[in-house]
Amino acid sequence: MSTVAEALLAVSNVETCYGLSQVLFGVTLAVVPGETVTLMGRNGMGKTTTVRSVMGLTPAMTGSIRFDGIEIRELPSYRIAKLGLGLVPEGRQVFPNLTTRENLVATAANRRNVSDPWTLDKVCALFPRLAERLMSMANLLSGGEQQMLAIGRALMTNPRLLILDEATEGLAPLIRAEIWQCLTRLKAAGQSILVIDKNVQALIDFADRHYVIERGKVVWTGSSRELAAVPEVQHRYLGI
Amino acid sequence: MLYFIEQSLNGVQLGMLLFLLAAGLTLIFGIMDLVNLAHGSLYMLGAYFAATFAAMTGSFIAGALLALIATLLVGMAVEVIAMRRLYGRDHLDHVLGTFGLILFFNELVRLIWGPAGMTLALPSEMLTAVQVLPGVYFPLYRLVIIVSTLAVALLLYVLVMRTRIGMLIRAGASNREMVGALGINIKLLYTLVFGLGAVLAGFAGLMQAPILTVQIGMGENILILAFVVIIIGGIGSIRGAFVAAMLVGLIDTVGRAFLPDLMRLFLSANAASTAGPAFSSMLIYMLTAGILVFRPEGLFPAATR
Amino acid sequence: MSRRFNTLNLLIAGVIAALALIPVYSALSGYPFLLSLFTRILILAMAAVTLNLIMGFGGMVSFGHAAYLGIGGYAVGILAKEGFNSGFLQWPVAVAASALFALAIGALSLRTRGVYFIMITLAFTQMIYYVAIGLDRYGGDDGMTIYRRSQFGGLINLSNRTVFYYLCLVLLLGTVYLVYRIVNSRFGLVIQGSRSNDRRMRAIGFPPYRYKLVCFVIGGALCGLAGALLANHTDFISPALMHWTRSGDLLVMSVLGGMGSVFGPVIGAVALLMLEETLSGLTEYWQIIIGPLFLLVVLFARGGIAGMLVGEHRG
Amino acid sequence: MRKALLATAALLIITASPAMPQQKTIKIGFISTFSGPVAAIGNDMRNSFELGLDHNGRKLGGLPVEVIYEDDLFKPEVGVQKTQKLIESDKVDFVVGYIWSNVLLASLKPLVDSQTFTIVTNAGASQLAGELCSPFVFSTSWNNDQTPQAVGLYMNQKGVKSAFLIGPNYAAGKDMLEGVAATFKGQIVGRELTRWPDQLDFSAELSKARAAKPEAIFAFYPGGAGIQFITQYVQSGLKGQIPLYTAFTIDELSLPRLKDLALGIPGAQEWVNDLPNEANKKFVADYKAKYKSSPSFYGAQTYDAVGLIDSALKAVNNDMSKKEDLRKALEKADFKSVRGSFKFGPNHIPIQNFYLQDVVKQGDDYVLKTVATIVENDQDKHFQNCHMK
Repeated sequence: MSTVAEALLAVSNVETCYGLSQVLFGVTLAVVPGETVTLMGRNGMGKTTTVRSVMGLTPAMTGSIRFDGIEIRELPSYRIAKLGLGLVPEGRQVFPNLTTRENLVATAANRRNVSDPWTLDKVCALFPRLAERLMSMANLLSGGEQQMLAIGRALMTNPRLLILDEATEGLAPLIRAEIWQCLTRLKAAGQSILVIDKNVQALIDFADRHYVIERGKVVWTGSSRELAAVPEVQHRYLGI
Repeated sequence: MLYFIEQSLNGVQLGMLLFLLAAGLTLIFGIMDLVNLAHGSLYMLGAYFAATFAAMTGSFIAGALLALIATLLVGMAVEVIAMRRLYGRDHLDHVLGTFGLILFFNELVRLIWGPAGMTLALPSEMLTAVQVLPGVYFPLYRLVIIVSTLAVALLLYVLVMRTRIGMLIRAGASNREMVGALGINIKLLYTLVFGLGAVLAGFAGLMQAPILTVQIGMGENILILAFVVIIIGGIGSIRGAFVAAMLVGLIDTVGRAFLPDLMRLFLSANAASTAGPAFSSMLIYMLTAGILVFRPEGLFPAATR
Repeated sequence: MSRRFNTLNLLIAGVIAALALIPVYSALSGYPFLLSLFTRILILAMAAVTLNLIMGFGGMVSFGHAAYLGIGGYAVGILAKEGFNSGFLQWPVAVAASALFALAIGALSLRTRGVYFIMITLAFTQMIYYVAIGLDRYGGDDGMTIYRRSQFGGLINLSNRTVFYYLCLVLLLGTVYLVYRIVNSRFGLVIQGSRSNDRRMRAIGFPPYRYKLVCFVIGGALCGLAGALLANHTDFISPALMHWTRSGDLLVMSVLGGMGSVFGPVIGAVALLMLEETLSGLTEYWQIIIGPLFLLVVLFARGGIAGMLVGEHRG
Repeated sequence: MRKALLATAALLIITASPAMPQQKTIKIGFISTFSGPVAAIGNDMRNSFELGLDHNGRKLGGLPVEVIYEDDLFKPEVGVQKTQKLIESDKVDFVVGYIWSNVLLASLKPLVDSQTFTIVTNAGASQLAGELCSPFVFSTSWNNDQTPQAVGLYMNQKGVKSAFLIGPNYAAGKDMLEGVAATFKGQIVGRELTRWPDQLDFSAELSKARAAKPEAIFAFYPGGAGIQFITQYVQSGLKGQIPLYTAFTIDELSLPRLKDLALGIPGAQEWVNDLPNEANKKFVADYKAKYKSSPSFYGAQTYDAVGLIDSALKAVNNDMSKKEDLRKALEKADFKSVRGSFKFGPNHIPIQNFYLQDVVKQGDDYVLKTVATIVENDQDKHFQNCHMK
């Protein structure tokens, strides 16, 4: 477990409720700059709730969430995003009434004036299929294209940590492979990523460290190699 | 025939005024799903500010600009103090809350400017008629209203369709939470949108001030027409508001001009003059009911929801 | 449970007792204006109760309920002008005309949803408002004086202010009781059911459109009766009876009183109109206080006065 | 439990206002319009009434006076409500005022039913002079169609052959257009009634007038509406082409804002500020001294009401209960009117002269001047259908 000090994102025993029903019962995880971490678990275990708590969409009740050393649990989601968290939400949620180009440009920003910021061309280079669809309305894009658009839109804010919630959910295998390929290229470029997904095998090849969550608590954590060596964890918590 | 053209021009001028009001209303409703009855009060305030500042500075233009700024500030203040708490509530709460605001603003204006009302004198060069076509005279000032409103309509179109603020406004309309999660202060954006709506209403008020007297409650009748326009046009659609505003403006004015003569065929002179204008007003509400029955979401239902 | 209901029932009993004593009090204190003020309160309370049947229980926010006050009033006024002064004819015509108008606009309006419904009811009321303005024979925009109140052949003498007051009180309580019975009948339960979940109601076999329309017509018809009373009270009718701000007042009375309870709007009407009377006595600018008050009621008093007392708010 | 008792108690307290103390003053209820574009008329009437009381030592018939001013907000339904309040709640001895015919007609029933003596200082509804005349209601102004009839006579004298009539669609508006049509010999090529009071945009009607190509236009728009009409009349370029005749539109209240727009537009009136009698000179001079502006006919008619009430009260030495004697005293009307001679017809409507007035520029301010007397001792033509003979 890397020490909390130089972690980019440090979540410690966070509890979150929807109205009266509690979902998270003390989640703790961390992401070190440049590292790719995954958060795995069966449906309804609190994966998306964890993301929503980190992004301030469903504020956590207790516990601490620190990003780059700053406590962000109480901040509104736009202030959290400004600090450098790029969200690719579950269900993609592109803006249907804007064109693809507008989706990318509308919320783009280079708040920490990074030397080589993301531009329209760089995103199109990463996702060539988007290049041809720049002028069409987002709701006319296919599922895969919308997923790429959602990722591109997050990248255009030049985030320090990219969070992908079920980024390959419901996509055809060919498209899914293309997405993994792009993510690998991002990882190679040094982008720190937190991925929430289900296909364990792809994640083992791709990510550095993993957290497994069960009924709102982290029940296992370790490197890819350690995860590969414990099939019973995969079976018991991930239903493989 | 020339007479018909002259009346249609009058109709277009009323349509322009209605568009200014309706654009503000449909923008606020489309983006923030907020029914704002106090929109008429902002129209009234625009007129009062213009009359006051024009008197102070002695120039119509300066008065108008200062009035727009003042209306913007008032609009944003109203959003922060009152409207912000109404988001997400059901429409009955909006209707009642903003109905209370109408009473408040009417009384506030009476307290500040007194009950008598004001007039906004036009600069002397505006006091002539222009021969638009051979034999067709049209007051210059009304042409100024048509032209300036077209300019505002263009500006609004460019703002919403071509600028980043416009993209954010449309994005906010379809997924407010997501815009926030991408680093945009959506609360501030809403204050700006409400302020923009207020400016549009204020502009309509100050443009209409020289033709009508500036008085308390002047916004209320025109407000109902503006609501009719956004309902016919389809809530949230600025294009719909423009088309519907022209439609309503023409029907009301042409109706008011020709119906009394039409009715004179089978009614006495006095009865016709009473029934004529009343019937032309009714025409608009029949049109509204008719359209809503067949297109329950208006002519151009906004695609966002 | 019993403690909370006890409070509201006690307030209802208190209000009814107070209203019953008003004529006595007004005669003793030599202040006749009080009697005509409270007669108007009773009539408008009746209108608010009928609106609450449609809105509070039926979930249909009609922003044009004052149309029926106008139609009821004009029915009495027009018949009086044409020489028919008998109340036995005027009042049934007032109720029937209102019911017909409610049926016509209800059938059309109920095809729309949400804010479109609010706006289309407003549009229809503006339409009948301009019809009234167009009626040159009945005074058009200037309105028309009614020289003889509805005659009931010596049975009830409406010109006697006290008799008229108690008639209004009886009719108000009758309306409240009728609405109470409707709301708690099977028909009422279907209406309330379709308010919360239209699809669910259709799924179990009830056509909510038809039930809602019947409820809309009943509300309109009863309010027509209130319109007839109002015309007799003011001896004068004008299009202003159905101006859209009158519909707004009825909405406020319903919400202020508490939409959840049948008697709520009566409390709302008494509270609002008493407040208006006392405030306008204090300052000429009383609307500066009433305006923001509506906003506060909407923001904080969710259940209205009745709601607060029953503790629905704290529930 | 506690909360319920509290609410009921509060209800009773609100209604427990003190009973009216009976002290000996003359209570006057004054109904006029103090808001909207016509507020200037209401203020002129109030100023003149106060000036009349000042000239009378704030007394009527030797008793101190209490005046309650009520704003009818320009609406008949509000006017009737305020009238009922003055009669039942304030229990006034006299009701004075009423600018608008429609507000007066709406308020007539409560006034007559309660047998309250009323002095109408402007509204000239024909019904008041005819079938609805009442022993308790007196007018110090005129009947609506007397003035336009004078304008019709004047247009005949000027040899106008055809005219287009425009006016607001309410009781007085229709009476005015009827009045001109009654005496005007030429052909009426058009008659337009505009929605009142909210429609102040006359572009449609002015275009129609231009299309009809009449020799003259007659218009009646009181107060702020008059300013709007004349401004738009000039704006549409009609001023040079078709002459305009008016009644009750150009007066001392609208003149300061119309300025040279009003030049060359004649009108008729039963009172003009330069009438050569003592009472008028004192009224106009003191009014200008106190209020820094000149009074209009609305004010003059209201000022006369003070003299009328004072003379009647003195005749019955303030005994309000003798209604019959008070009525006879009011009918005698022996007070010095600003119009010079003043006498009532059997229907309590004055019989008086009508003068032609024109706008003249004196230095840099604009004044109304009496040019000629159009008709003398003119009586309204409705008095036959009044039951009082």
